[in-house]
Amino acid sequence: MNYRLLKQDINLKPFMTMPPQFNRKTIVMRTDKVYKCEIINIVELTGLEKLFHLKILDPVEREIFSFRPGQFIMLEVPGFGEVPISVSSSSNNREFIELCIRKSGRTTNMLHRAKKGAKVGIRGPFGTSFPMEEMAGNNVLLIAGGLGLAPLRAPLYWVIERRDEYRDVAVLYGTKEPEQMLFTYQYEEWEKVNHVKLLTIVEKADKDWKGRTGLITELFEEINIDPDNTYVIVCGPPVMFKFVCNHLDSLGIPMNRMFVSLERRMHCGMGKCCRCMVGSTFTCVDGPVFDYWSVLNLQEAI
Amino acid sequence: MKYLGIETEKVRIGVFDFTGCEGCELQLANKEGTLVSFLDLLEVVNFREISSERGDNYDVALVEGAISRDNEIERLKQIREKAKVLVAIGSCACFGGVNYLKNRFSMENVVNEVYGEHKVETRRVQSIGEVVKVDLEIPGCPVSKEEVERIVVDLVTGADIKFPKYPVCIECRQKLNTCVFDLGKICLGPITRAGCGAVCPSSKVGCLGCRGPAEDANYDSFRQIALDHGFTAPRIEEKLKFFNALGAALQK
Amino acid sequence: MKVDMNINVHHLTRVEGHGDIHIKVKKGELVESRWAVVETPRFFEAMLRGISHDMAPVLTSRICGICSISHTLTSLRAVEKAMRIEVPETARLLRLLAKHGETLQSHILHLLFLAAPDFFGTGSVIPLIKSRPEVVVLALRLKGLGNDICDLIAGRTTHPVSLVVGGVSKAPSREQLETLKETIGERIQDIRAVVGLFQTLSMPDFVRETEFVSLKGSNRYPWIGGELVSTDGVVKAEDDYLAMTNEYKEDFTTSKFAKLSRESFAVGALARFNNNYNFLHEKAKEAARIFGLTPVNHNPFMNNIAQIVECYHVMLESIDIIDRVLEDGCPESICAGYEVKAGEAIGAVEAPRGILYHHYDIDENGIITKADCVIPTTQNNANIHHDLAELVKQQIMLGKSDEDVTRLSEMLVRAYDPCISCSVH
Amino acid sequence: MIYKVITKSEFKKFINGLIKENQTFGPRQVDEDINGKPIYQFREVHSFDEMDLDYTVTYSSVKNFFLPFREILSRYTFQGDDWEQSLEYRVNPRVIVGLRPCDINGLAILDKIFIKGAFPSPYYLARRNNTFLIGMDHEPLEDCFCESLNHHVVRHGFNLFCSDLGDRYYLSIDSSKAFNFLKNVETTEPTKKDNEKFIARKNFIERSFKTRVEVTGLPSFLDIEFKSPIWKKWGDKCLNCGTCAMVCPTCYCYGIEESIDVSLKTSRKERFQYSCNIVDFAEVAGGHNFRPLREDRLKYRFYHHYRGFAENAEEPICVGCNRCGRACLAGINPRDVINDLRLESKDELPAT
Repeated sequence: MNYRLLKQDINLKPFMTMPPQFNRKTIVMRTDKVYKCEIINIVELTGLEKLFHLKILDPVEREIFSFRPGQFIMLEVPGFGEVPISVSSSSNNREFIELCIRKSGRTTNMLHRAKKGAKVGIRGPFGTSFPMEEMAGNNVLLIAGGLGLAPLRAPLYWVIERRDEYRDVAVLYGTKEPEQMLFTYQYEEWEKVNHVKLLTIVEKADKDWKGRTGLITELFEEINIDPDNTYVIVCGPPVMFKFVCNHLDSLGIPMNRMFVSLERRMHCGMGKCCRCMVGSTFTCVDGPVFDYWSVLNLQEAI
Repeated sequence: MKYLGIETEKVRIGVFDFTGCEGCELQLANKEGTLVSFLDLLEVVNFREISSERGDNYDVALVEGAISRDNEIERLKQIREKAKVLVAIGSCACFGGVNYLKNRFSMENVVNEVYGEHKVETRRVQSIGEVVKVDLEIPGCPVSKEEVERIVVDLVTGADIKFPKYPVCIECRQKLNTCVFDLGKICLGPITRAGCGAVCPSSKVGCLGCRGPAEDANYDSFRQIALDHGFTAPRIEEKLKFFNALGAALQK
Repeated sequence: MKVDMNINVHHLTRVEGHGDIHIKVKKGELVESRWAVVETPRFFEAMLRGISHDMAPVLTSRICGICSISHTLTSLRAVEKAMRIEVPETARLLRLLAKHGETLQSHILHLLFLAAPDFFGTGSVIPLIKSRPEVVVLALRLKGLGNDICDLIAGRTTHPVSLVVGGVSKAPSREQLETLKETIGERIQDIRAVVGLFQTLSMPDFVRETEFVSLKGSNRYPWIGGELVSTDGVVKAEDDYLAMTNEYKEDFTTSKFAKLSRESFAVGALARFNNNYNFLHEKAKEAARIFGLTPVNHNPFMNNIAQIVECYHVMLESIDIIDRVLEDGCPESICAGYEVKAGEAIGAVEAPRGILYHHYDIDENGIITKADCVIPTTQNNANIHHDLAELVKQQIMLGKSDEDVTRLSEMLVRAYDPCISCSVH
Repeated sequence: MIYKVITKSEFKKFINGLIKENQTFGPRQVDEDINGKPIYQFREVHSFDEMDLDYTVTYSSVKNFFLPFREILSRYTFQGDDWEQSLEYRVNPRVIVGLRPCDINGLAILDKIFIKGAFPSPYYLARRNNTFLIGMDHEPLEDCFCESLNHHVVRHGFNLFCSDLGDRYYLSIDSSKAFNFLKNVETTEPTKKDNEKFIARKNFIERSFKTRVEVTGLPSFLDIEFKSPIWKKWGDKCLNCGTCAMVCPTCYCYGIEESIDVSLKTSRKERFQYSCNIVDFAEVAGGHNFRPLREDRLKYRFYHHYRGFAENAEEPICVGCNRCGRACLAGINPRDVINDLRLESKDELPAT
């Protein structure tokens, strides 16, 4: 007779040897395994932000990876850390993903020094997404402040690629200063080719700025909003979306048709570490996309 | 290492000491298991305690000790001019350290006590930061080699340098130590910045706060707790002021 | 014959602290030779005033970054003598073990990191990593062992934490001690290799007769407490240290000087060896004989060799100490309780660089009212100073160049393994 | 569940058998506090006699056997401008003896989060699957309040559970492994009398609780009291030192950090146990802190513990062991804080 405990090795289970599929949340996977990517292009947007094009190297992993607008990935820079970044590209693009990244911390500072051809890792996608199908047949209003345009780019691509399915599409975009405007090289295409109404505004103009000056809510005066047929997505700092959503509420748009993307510190992306908790809710699993009604019901969200 | 397309370069360092015991410098030669790799990250341009090489072309100056003489101020200013990054290492450099205990008395009194009739020049002790601009402070009496290694790796790779903001208690509990207060001794762990691996409480000796205050340290509550445990106010103050690391924060 | 010479070494390298060498020779005559300590005084005696007795060991350990365990133990001895505290035997043994760890790491640091580059013609140990890797490996392993001993017993090597008034605050476990003993056993071959290495190097041939002062062993090689003795036959009680040190002040140096029967005396490994040869472990004596080192030896460069002999000795003695602690069964409580009382006492301990004294007056509240510390390097300074003059005179006679004299003078000072910040505590 | 009865001498034989073959941990006295009270921790043991099975309570919980305070999640090896990732979930089997019902219930709560929730953790699972747990009942201490949370009894989550019947143990066997191991020693089927004694013992323990915390309706109550001034009162005392979270059997909030080794050849990605009480827990990269005040952070821990989060079906995750209360230097404990909140809300009610 024996008292020896035999080692139970979970490595031997078949799903532990396959590439992890992050859209299946309930099986034990190698959730810390990253998909290795190559930075195939770097676009300098502003002094602080760069757009990175990442191509997943392994063809099987590239095949598995798909995301919905609003979802984020965890971007791993081996040795320096991992950060949550919302995907800025079209979900139809299966060749590479685009990430717009601001330099603000250990990991992103390193990333900004990286050269084309460098290899980084991603895990994901994680989190909830915008209800794009539900919005079909309606007007779509996208409102962004500052870096908030980055997560709005994915739903915008979605709408543009299915332009017939949506009615009026408008983007309201405001920043503090003109030089902080992101993706300016695309504005003309959005307006002329894709029939998107684009209004921009800055809080503080410089000598070259010829557009509007003021707060983002001033843009509301320039568009007609039909409260019964409009879906809104708002991205930006909490003060901004609180202000904007209250205004939309006064126009009669139901709160469950306004969507925001919350930003919190995340360490795991998988509903474990609790760093991203808002009240009793995980931003990473139950968010980052919430309708405004849910946000109002979260303790300490705004 | 040529990672992310970034070529890493050795850090050219100079190591300098002022009023102190040189124990922190000595830590640089410790942790023998990784010492060869550690030295490989550096180009030692000037390090009097272990090397006869004396150059001026250093990027990073590690400065140990406090300032307590006029000629030290001059030497420090020269180093500041040459160094791109000036790092204060150890509690003496960061806060004045135990040397600050001298400042309780008049300098005349101090000189008389030790040298009698012989006049020796000395001045009130100052930390490095009180004399020149300091770019980075690595606290500890002595500094922890693990932390120094981590920081040097960050310097070489060009990554942002981070220190723990939490107090020693976390590290102490993680070692499954018995709380030093439960053993009937006073411990500054709850208000002191972690990063030392709770070395003192792990030996059942109270923390003396050599690493300076943890972020948002709750002094009022701590004082009350120490009084409630039966320690007298002078005894508590003696501990709080020992390295001048918390003392500096208390005065602010 | 070389006529004029002007040597100024500002901030001598590869020693602890700041010291300068000045030599001036005119027309073949030595005009001036000086060993000047320019280290900043820290006034520890003043700092100690008004400090609680149990903080004195913590404070004084900060006198030195290399021999902080010695300072702690000296301070503890003074406090415990003043308050008549009986330290449990196991705690005594563990303290001695920590002491041996310090001696080993300090001696190895000096021999292989600081002094060895002189013999291999490099500026520091760093080039040796590539050119003489076998030497560096020895250095790292033995110094690592010394540090491991200190870390285990004292909590850490620099500024120990678990050596407290009454005993030791935390005892190592049986398993830890058994592992340590095994490791020391394995490293004996490394110290043999160091002996082998130094056999290939030649110590400069220089003799200047002097007096050697150390603790006096009664039944074993002395480290902590006991009578004071000199090779000139002086024997004094521990409490009578002032009559042994006779400190005085010279203008050109911030450190004090000291003398006994002659113009200067020496302390340190060679002094301990000269006074206590009989108590050395047989194997250590054997190592000494290989180098022709016998008592009383008057070549200061042989202090290096005496250090090797002591390393051998402390490693072997450490194994004996661990055996005794294990026999005692690792008792739980190794820290005596005590009542605070007034008192005055002197503690004397053999630090790696020589005999160290702390003298405290403590009031009835346990507060230090007066303190005096006499550091080994302070006692050696005058001897270094006079050796320097003699060495330069001999070198001029041999017609040596400036470079040679400079190099040899530096080596001479290093041979004393001075701890300068200590000496200007 | 299968029940058996074993004499204490046979039990000792059984445990020594396990110790001989497996790495084993059990309650050991590690210190004595200033008042002469023994302090226990789960430590490695090499024989039955090293354990103190009549111990009161361990200072820290067993949590760190499953969620180590620091754990490597993956390693990267660098070569040129490329790297390779490696992951490892292998752990050696071990035995832990002497867990109290609240300890086991704490693990059951962690199971919900780390195995049954979204993205089950392979690291936790490997440790859980490879640990053989032997539980033991005990008489509650003055300040235990596990009964208030219904965690004084345990129904699953262990391999073997022992109820003390004086000279014998009444064994609840919840795994085939335990059942097979017990074939090595002599056990008997429980008699009717054994069953009666077993029930009497349970009732006796239940009656012995001296501390009660009213937890009915606590989740919604905490939502309502989110802005209560009581939090400032306790927040002012709080040292934000994280001690409570470290000793707690269920606090699992963590952080992840990466570091490159001195050789620059490899790096580690590590998970480290953290606490929502710590100043930078909710700080984001730009420097903004979502919980800047001590009271915000203290409140948050209570909110998590007694309201529960979505991952855990919004149930309290506290098991009532009061380790946090005992360890807190500032004297903050769940009973007093919750009572304070309840009293305060009573005061606010209009007089009827």
